[in-house]
Amino acid sequence: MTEISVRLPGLDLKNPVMPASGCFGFGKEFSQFYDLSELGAIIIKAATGAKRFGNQTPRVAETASGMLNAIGLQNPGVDGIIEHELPFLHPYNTPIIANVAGSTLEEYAEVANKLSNGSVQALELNISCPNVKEGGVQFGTDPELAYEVTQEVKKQTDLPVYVKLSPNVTDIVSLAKAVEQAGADGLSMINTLTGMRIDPRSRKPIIANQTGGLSGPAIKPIAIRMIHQVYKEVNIPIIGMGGIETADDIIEYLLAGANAVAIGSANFKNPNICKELIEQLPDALEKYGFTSVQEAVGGAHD
Amino acid sequence: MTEISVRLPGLDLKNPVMPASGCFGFGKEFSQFYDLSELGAIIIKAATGAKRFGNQTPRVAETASGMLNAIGLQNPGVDGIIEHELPFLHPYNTPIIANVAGSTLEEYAEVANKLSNGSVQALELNISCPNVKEGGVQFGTDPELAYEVTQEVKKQTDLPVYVKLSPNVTDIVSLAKAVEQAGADGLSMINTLTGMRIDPRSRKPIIANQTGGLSGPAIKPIAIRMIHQVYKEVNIPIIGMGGIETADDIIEYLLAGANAVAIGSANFKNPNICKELIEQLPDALEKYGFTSVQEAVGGAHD
Amino acid sequence: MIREWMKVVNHQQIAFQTYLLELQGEISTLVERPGQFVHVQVSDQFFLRRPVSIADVSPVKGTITLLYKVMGEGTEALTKKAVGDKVDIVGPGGNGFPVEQEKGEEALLIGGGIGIPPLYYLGKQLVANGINVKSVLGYRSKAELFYVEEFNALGEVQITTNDGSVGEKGFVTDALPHLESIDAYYTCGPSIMLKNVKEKLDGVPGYISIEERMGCGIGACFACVLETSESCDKGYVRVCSDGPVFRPGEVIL
Amino acid sequence: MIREWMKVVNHQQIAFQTYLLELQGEISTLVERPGQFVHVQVSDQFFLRRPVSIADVSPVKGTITLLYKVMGEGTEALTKKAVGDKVDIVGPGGNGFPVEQEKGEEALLIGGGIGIPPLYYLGKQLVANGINVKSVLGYRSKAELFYVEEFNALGEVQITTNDGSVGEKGFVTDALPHLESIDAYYTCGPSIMLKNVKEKLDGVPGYISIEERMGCGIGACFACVLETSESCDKGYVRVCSDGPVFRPGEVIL
Ligand SMILES: Cc1cc2nc3c(=O)[nH]c(=O)nc-3n(C[C@H](O)[C@H](O)[C@H](O)COP(=O)(O)OP(=O)(O)OC[C@H]3O[C@@H](n4cnc5c(N)ncnc54)[C@H](O)[C@@H]3O)c2cc1C
Ligand SMILES: Cc1cc2nc3c(=O)[nH]c(=O)nc-3n(C[C@H](O)[C@H](O)[C@H](O)COP(=O)(O)OP(=O)(O)OC[C@H]3O[C@@H](n4cnc5c(N)ncnc54)[C@H](O)[C@@H]3O)c2cc1C
Ligand SMILES: Cc1cc2nc3c(=O)[nH]c(=O)nc-3n(C[C@H](O)[C@H](O)[C@H](O)COP(=O)(O)O)c2cc1C
Ligand SMILES: Cc1cc2nc3c(=O)[nH]c(=O)nc-3n(C[C@H](O)[C@H](O)[C@H](O)COP(=O)(O)O)c2cc1C
Ligand code: FES
Ligand code: FES
Repeated sequence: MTEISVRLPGLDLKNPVMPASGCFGFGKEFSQFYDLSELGAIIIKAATGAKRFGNQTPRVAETASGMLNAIGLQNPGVDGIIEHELPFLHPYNTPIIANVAGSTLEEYAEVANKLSNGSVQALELNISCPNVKEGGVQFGTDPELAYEVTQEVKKQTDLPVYVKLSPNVTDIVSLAKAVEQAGADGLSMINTLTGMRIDPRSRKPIIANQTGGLSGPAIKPIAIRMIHQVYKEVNIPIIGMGGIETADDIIEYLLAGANAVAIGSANFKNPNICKELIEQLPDALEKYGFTSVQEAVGGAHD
Repeated sequence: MTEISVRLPGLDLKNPVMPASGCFGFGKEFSQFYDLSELGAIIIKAATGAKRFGNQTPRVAETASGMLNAIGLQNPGVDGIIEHELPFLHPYNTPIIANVAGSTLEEYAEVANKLSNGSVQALELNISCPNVKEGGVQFGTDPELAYEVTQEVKKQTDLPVYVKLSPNVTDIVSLAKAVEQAGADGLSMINTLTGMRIDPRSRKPIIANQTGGLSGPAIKPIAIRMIHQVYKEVNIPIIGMGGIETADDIIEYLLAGANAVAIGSANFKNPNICKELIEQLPDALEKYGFTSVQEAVGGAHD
Repeated sequence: MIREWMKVVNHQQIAFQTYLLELQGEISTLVERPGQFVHVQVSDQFFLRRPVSIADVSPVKGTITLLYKVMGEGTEALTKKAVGDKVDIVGPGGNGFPVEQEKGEEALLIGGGIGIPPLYYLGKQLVANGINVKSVLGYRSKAELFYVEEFNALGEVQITTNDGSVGEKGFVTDALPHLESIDAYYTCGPSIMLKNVKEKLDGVPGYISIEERMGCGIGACFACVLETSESCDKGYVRVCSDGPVFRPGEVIL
Repeated sequence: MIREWMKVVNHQQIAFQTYLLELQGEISTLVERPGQFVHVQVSDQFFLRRPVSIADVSPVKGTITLLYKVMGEGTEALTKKAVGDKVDIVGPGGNGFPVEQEKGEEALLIGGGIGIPPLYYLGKQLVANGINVKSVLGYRSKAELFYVEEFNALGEVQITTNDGSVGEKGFVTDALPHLESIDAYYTCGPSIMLKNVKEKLDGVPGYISIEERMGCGIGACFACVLETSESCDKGYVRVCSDGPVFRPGEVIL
């Protein structure tokens, strides 16, 4: 029997597979396709203090083996999420991880604080959204700011805090170490890379916001490299993501050093992807000689 | 008649298409496929002071819409290149751009100096090679070092110097501005993004060097974004590259702000690619309503 | 909504760059309203699915019919599917047109180009419910005409073409019938057309089907969001799941 | 060397996960030596080409024959090509085996698994030149045997299998004939086999064909480089263009 359950700080996961933030809404739509209780966990769409409409459309564009998005953190606001969205998920037997976003330290603190009322099991601190004009990504590219916001959020909550790192940096390790020192319980890696596509007909960027975040298999080698780098330097677990589409991809992430994984834009291609990968994972682990997920974690390091 | 000739500092190009450094060797192999005089220019494989063997194999791996490489600057050394490789190219009616690499300021200076003996028409300063243990990429991630090495190389040569930027940075604009201030005549953007692939069977990175540089269409949106960002902030021309495979791709680069383009790993897929794109470019420009390459440059900016 | 590999049972060119694709599978039994769409995965080479309206449903054959125009690489690659091939489809998606008019009322269908397809299945249902259907169909030129016969079978049809090569020269808005007789209109086409139709038919009850670039196509990613015009509580709607059909007053075009 | 869309004229499975693919085109007229390879673009979904040895050439039919084994996604996708399809090929690449032995001499071919194919075309040419050919062919098991008949037609054949299901149990190095009679050997197979063969046949003139991951496949990218053992001036060779065939003393295995 291949053991696929995983224990992370504050989270007992029946398997290491969860949908990534922003690619699964608040779960309702995907519940038409399968029972959400099958998921290791659910990471919900980013929450901000007040409700946000987000950017103009078009908000998505296709790229080679990937896509750009610039949703712009559209969400009903943390109160709206707690009141209207989370009750739908509570009956399911799967932990909820809330993605916390903001433009200021105060907003992050407020959102984290409000979500710590028992409605979710963990926080994912989004200091890496490239698609909003202010806040978000600055916190994720400067180790000092990253330290500060992590520390502040930790003060506001008893929940485990996973800090989601931006790949748009020169030195991912210094970011990871800064948030570890600030008390992060884990890392989420990686958010999207900032990209652009231009339509030769209109002579304009396809995305109304001009730039968008690149996701999909195109970025997988970058995510694997960053996780491999960071794994050696920190002592907190990593939730890995970026372009996962197959059970072999999951094993590549585990070997690089991820303890669990999130599936993002692949949910758009195949709405059943999370469920299917969970089903395929035990056989894939066995094929490569592993008896558990844990055994594969960090296996590519000497 | 669509005008595809392009004037860059020190370079009169009959068209804006050239093979990218490291993807075309020193031209000999591709001369079996077509007449190299058709090329806008040729950027040759990196030159270092002494000859280098490079990294262990495997040195390449396939990725989704791209590849990783970690050649490790294998080359016969600057003297060997001048003596044994360049004479083959001289009879062709196309400018040669030499890619200058090194581990120290002194090595860069030496290589630039030696190449300024009339054997090439321009230098491309490679401060962005992610595949060597020391030197190379540090110069490309720290604006002060980038400034220093550019200034030093400019002192050594009368040739125009195009500085090749690394995309593995938080702030590409500050790098671009630093080298512009140091006297760079132009920019080359972008080099590869550092990535990794792990083989689940061997449980090891596929590339012997562990990490490699990601190239191909996967990185095109990142290159386009960076060129679009930098174009607004500098007053020197840009040679754009990263994942170009079609004439439409070239137009996307021009619109973002590139004045000319280089074709890298696509040469491996289709050894005739540069020639074919040069043939297709006039029609593509016309299709989108341009009468010259110059007219399209920066067209995606308001 | 399900994901299914549907079988191609008919695929043919019906006009300039315009194709009819008939697909067999369970999704055909799940269609609830005209104006719904399916999300088509053209091949592994494309990262995003393509939304295409359901133009007709055959409960007998267990098929849906799509009418699509080649607009770029995805629809170009779609033309390569052969009868017998399986195509990866998610659907049916969205809330379509309501078919709630009273027997004997007059309905006006206004379609532009590749916005025409969903109106066909709608028209069939309206006629089946005893509603009188008139259609105004706009095409670029004679070569692009399709489904004119089919619409003729539903009721009176007025054609416009941009170049006047057939029917009236101009736009659909130049050829609208006497409006006094119309109880409701239903429209789909390029956004500039929708805007003009909305203005011209101000006051007449109507339904507008809107296109927007999509990510998930099921309401989860917020890619396809439109601002709502009135004091709608949420301030936005998702084209893929709240639409693609909206009331003219509901959204800002 | 050229790039060409070659036509599939024969494609069949010949053993467990092993296929014969016969391709028609101009490249067949450009092959200079056995041991050369072609670089196969399986489809747009793969960024890199796959090197595959030329196992045979038919000047009459204008074809080359490839024998390949499914080892991963690329070769798996290659099995889907149907007769009549066109495949994007660059070739012929590399320097193959020399065919310079004297009439009447003895040649020993030593092939392991999917290293066997290039030895077939080599054997044919050696025999045509009046050289006596013996072959030792190693396979994993009986199910994986291919081209045994064909090699039998060239001369004496000794088979080994890892599991002993046919021929001698063990490796090719366990079944080498009396070496006194051998004037030269030619080998291709997994690198561990090449290493053992090289040691065991130390002193006998030989030629070794080597595999390495490739980028360009034409000598321009330095992906496939091997360190040379002797005081070779350059210090390295490129498998794709200087090889894939080397003298045993030339390179470090
Ligand atoms: C609800 C809905 C129903 C539709 N019904 C039909 C139909 O019945 N027949 C038909 O021919 N077309 C229909 N379309 C338009 C169709 O989706 C686009 O023409 C198609 O996606 C173009 O894909 P492409 O790869 O050929 O073009 P490209 O321009 O290469 O596509 C690039 C990307 O942009 C998206 N895109 C481009 N144009 C549109 C568009 N107009 N709407 C949404 N996304 C777009 C593509 O899906 C893809 O992700 C519909 C669109 C929507 C939103
Ligand atoms: C000169 C030469 C001649 C060859 N001749 C034959 C032949 O006649 N028949 C045959 O079946 N195989 C031959 N091979 C091996 C063949 O190239 C690989 O089996 C094939 O590339 C595997 O591709 P894949 O996509 O199935 O495997 P994957 O493992 O998915 O391939 C991933 C990447 O690794 C490369 N790769 C994997 N294995 C090898 C290998 N052994 N050598 C080089 N690159 C590799 C692939 O080309 C691809 O770029 C030869 C290799 C070389 C270098
Ligand atoms: C449409 C879309 C919306 C996203 N929204 C968020 C978000 O709200 N918060 C966040 O932390 N990440 C967001 N992401 C990033 C994903 O969670 C994930 O980190 C990234 O897409 C890489 O994974 P993938 O390649 O599997 O998609 C979004 C991604 C996409 C494609
Ligand atoms: C095999 C290989 C070798 C390369 N060697 C060099 C090099 O020596 N110097 C350099 O500046 N860039 C080198 N590059 C980077 C390319 O010049 C180019 O910047 C990059 O590959 C992006 O372009 P592409 O996507 O078209 O390949 C190399 C790239 C590849 C794939
Ligand atoms: S496309 Fe995802 S919400 Fe509409
Ligand atoms: S594969 Fe490029 S040099 Fe051999």
